[in-house]
Amino acid sequence: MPMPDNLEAQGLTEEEYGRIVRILERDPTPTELGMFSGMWSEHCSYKSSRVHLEKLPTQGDRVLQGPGENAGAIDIGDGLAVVFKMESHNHPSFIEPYQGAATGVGGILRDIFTMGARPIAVMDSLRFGRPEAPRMSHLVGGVVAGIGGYGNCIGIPTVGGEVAFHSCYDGNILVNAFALGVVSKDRIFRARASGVDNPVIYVGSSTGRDGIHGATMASAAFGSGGEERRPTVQVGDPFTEKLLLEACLELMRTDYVVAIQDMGAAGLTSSSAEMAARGGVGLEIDIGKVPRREEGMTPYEVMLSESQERMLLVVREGCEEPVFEIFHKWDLQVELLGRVTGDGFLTVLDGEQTVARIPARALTDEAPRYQRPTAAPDADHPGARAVSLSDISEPADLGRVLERLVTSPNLCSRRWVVEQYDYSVRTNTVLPPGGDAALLRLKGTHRGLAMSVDCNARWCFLDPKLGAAHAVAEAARNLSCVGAEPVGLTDCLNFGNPEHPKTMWQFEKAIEGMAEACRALNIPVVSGNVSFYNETAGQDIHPTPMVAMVGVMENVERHAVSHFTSDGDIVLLVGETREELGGSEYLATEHQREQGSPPGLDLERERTVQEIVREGVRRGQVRSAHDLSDGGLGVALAECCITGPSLHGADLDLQDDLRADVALFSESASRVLISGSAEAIGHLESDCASRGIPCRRLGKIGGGRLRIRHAGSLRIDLDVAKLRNAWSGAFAALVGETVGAGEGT
Amino acid sequence: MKAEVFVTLKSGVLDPQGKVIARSLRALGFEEVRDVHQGKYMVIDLEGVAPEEARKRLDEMCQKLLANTVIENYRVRVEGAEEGNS
Amino acid sequence: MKAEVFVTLKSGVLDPQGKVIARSLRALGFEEVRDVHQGKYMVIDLEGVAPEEARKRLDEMCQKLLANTVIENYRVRVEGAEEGNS
Amino acid sequence: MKFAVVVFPGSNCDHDVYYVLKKVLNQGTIFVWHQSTDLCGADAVILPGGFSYGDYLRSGAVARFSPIMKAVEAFARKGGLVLGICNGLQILLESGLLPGAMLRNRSLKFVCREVGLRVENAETPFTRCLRVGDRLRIPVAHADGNYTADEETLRRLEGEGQIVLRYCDEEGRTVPESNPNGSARNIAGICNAQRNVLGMMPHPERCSEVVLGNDSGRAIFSSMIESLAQAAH
Ligand SMILES: Nc1ncnc2c1ncn2[C@@H]1O[C@H](COP(=O)(O)OP(=O)(O)O)[C@@H](O)[C@H]1O
Ligand SMILES: [Mg+2]
Repeated sequence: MPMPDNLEAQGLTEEEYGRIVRILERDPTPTELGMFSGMWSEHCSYKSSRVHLEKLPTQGDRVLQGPGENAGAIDIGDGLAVVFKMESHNHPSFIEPYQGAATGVGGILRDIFTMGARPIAVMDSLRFGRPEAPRMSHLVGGVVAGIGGYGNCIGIPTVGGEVAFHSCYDGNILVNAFALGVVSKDRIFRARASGVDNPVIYVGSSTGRDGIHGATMASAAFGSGGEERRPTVQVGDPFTEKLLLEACLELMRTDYVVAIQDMGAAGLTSSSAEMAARGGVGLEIDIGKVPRREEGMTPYEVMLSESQERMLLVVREGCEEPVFEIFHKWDLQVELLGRVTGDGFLTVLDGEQTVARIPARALTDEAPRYQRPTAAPDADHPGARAVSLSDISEPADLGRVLERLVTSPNLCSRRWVVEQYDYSVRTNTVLPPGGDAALLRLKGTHRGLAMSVDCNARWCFLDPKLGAAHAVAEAARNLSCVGAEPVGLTDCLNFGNPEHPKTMWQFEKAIEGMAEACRALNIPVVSGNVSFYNETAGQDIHPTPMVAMVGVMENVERHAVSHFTSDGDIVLLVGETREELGGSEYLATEHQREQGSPPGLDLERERTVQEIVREGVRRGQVRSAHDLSDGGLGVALAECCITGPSLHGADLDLQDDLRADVALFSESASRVLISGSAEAIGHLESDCASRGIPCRRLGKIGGGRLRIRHAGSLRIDLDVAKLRNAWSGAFAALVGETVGAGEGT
Repeated sequence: MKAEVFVTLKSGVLDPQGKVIARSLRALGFEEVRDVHQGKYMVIDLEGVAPEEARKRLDEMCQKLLANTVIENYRVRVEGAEEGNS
Repeated sequence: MKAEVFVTLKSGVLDPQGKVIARSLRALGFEEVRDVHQGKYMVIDLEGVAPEEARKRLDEMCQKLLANTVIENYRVRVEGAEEGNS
Repeated sequence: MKFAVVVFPGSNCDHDVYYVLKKVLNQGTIFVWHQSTDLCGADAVILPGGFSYGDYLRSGAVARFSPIMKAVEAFARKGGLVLGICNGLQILLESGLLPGAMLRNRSLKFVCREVGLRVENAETPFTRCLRVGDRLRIPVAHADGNYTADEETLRRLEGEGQIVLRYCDEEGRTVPESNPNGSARNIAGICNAQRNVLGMMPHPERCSEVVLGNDSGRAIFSSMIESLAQAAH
């Protein structure tokens, strides 16, 4: 077969084709070419990112499983492990927001339970374009409903996440889903086939033409007849996934399973090739036995379908019957596809006929790797344009500014989103969405498990290295605020087109920043995902390296909330505010500027501040702790007053020489706002003093107004009830909804 | 004037609801059921438009709101107008 | 053989979906919309039954499962049989 | 005392109720699989929340035909205690053990939120530890909780004291603003005329422990335990 003319549609270069021919020592069949195309795609092979990802620290005392399996695993004591990972479903969600987001949740959950862990939490990190951009309110509504639709139905709580809006996502939204499960640490399953002659088994939904590479399907080479052959949107079936989850966990309590992997991207091809390659064996499967939903599917289509809710297993020889029985009990389809072989080849039969025969490792380990060219930004990049206070006039009415910030798209209440998610099912949720980090209790222990996902993409755009380091620091700070010690993270690195040297530069720098912060804070990266090609019409998104971090605490009852709880308590600001308006929400919202360097980050200080906060919480001296991030001190104070179940006012004095707007809205890092009794605050002050961390008493909680003085004059004086109403209704208005009776409490 | 809109999944799109309904019908003893496709049915009251005009307007409504044309087909029937498909 | 089932809410039962759809259609400029009733539409493939028999069986299916007769009406159409209502 | 928690395909609050009954309240508790045809001698039955059969077609519509439901119906007819929570209530409605039906929430969206509930009848086996007018805070999490019935049924429910719980605000007023789903007369929970079958949309099992920040749901289970203990005497 000469070089096919549809190579480009397959996403392969001529060079890569040459490599395939060298590996096979012949021309590939159409099915084989499709399999290479799927496996060597950026999404499956990480060909542009791998050389950089190797710089991330992945080791640690608690690490049971680092990157390379379906998900990472961390030892949390008491014989238990947590298994977690995050993944993107950006492009499908832009096409069909409900199903795209729903299947994103479904996919990440399968990654968790294939490891033998019972999923207990989901988080979602979302980026949308400007609310007024075309289709945007439809996308927001659809994505949120889709995440809820899947997670709620399968009964796994969505306990946290993020939503932000920026014009760079107008044509390319981001939908990242995180899931976490718990498992006995000696019952972790892996996707490593072994044991020649062991049976290979298919379970779950039938295979249809869902999600097959569109351009390829349209090409003439595979066309025949006039039936509808367009790739179809993947539709999620959370009910079937719930059955699959329960059946798999039931099966994993036996000792029949040798290896198990879900069918994600590149479907049957990736699951079979990866299981074989990891185990250093071969697999022989007959796709004639694959349950199908549609007629006339070609081997190519069956091998590359991305139909959801399917798994591939290798079980011990002779155990077929009890294995089948478990799946039948749960009303699931199960088929014997073939056997493990000793030859290292992935051999695909269609009945009698061999349609593909490829060394399994050629599809995985031998995929190309590229050191793509990088290019630093131009000299006039906004990140290089320093912010000068003389260009920024100080607003007279800072109260109005604070109101506008608190009701702005990026800072207003996420209640509209969060209430569509079941966050309390499974009865582990101690701190629901709304605080700095979600907190779950772990049944059967006293432990608590905290999690948070963070990324300030504006900062990453202005300075990818510093911005990515901040993402790690902020996620850790969020965990520390509730009292948990960070133990590991997963990431989802959303970037533009890797063939643009500027994108690759951003990627390289972001990895450096993350790696540096992870090392300094001693937090390993145990899993992750890269999503490139987030661009429309040549315009790349802001680099958005999402960081989802997990923390543990010994005693879940010793935690802090993020909002004020008690009138009369003292408010203490730990950390130092500097003149750092670069990349701030204030600068963007009030002054329409997106420029300057993000705040500096002293990782040593960051670690110390976090330790002080954690220790304070552990000693029970901290009633509330809130991390300062977007919107700075002003917004954090407002949040402390209005986000709790009861409203609180406060009387405060900034006691700061900085200009008032800087003192209020600078986003300097490593700061935490704490409240507690006078005595408790005294202890914290001495902790700070002895460890060289600046801190300052701002005032007292009480009354119905938030009053903030600066340099002797009252600069902010707001009714907290009014502020809360404005804050809590703003999101519905963004998506074009009015709050009706009964929906507004 | 009364109009009817029928929305169904495109062929090839997974229909989890239809699957469950078919299975439970069979479990209830209706073994003759081979397959079920679940769709939506809307009855729309219109006023002040002529049938042929209404037909066009309904088509627009389906495109814009009533059907998700990425995964669904629709069919419209207006009293006194010819039937039309997506 | 193909059969169609239409399930609609009984008159007098509040139809939250229909109301919201009507409101959104008007907001999109379709002012001619007076009212929308949202229902279900099922297409059922049958085999091995004659049309009139199928008609009866479908009636049973609706009574038992496909419609909740506390709040819903149904209508059945079978290729080659007369139409029937609940 | 033995509680049976029925597990339908798609139930997802089964473990939550089990945990409260067994680990928090130390009651004998078993799971009963939907294919089973008897209740293994249970003294009370819980139909848990979740999405039985994905809530496809209508919530509860398919589950009501599960083999176990015949046993549940017989048990209820003989006066056995049956508590349906959320999807459990939807199954009770579909199977005719309680009157009325569920519509989609008025907002058309899933709603997960802690709501206020007013106790309207404390003379049921499920509320005997409470008093009329007591206010509970219990989470709801559902898309189809908009209870409806014809006027006559509603009047009868009201007249016979079968409305057990209503959504209310912080002052205990059952106003529209406190209704999370649009249900008729702010109904959150109803029982049958004999008082031995209760269905409620809110999830008491999610707020029965102090560590979760709220244990006001425990009163429902404690009431059941007390009623059973008394009946055993
Ligand atoms: N998409 C979402 N899904 C679930 N929870 C969310 C989502 N977006 C925001 N939240 C929750 O709202 C709260 C505020 O979010 P955010 O402003 O990002 O917090 P922070 O700045 O402390 O990281 C957090 O508790 C977060 O988990
Ligand atoms: Mg954040």
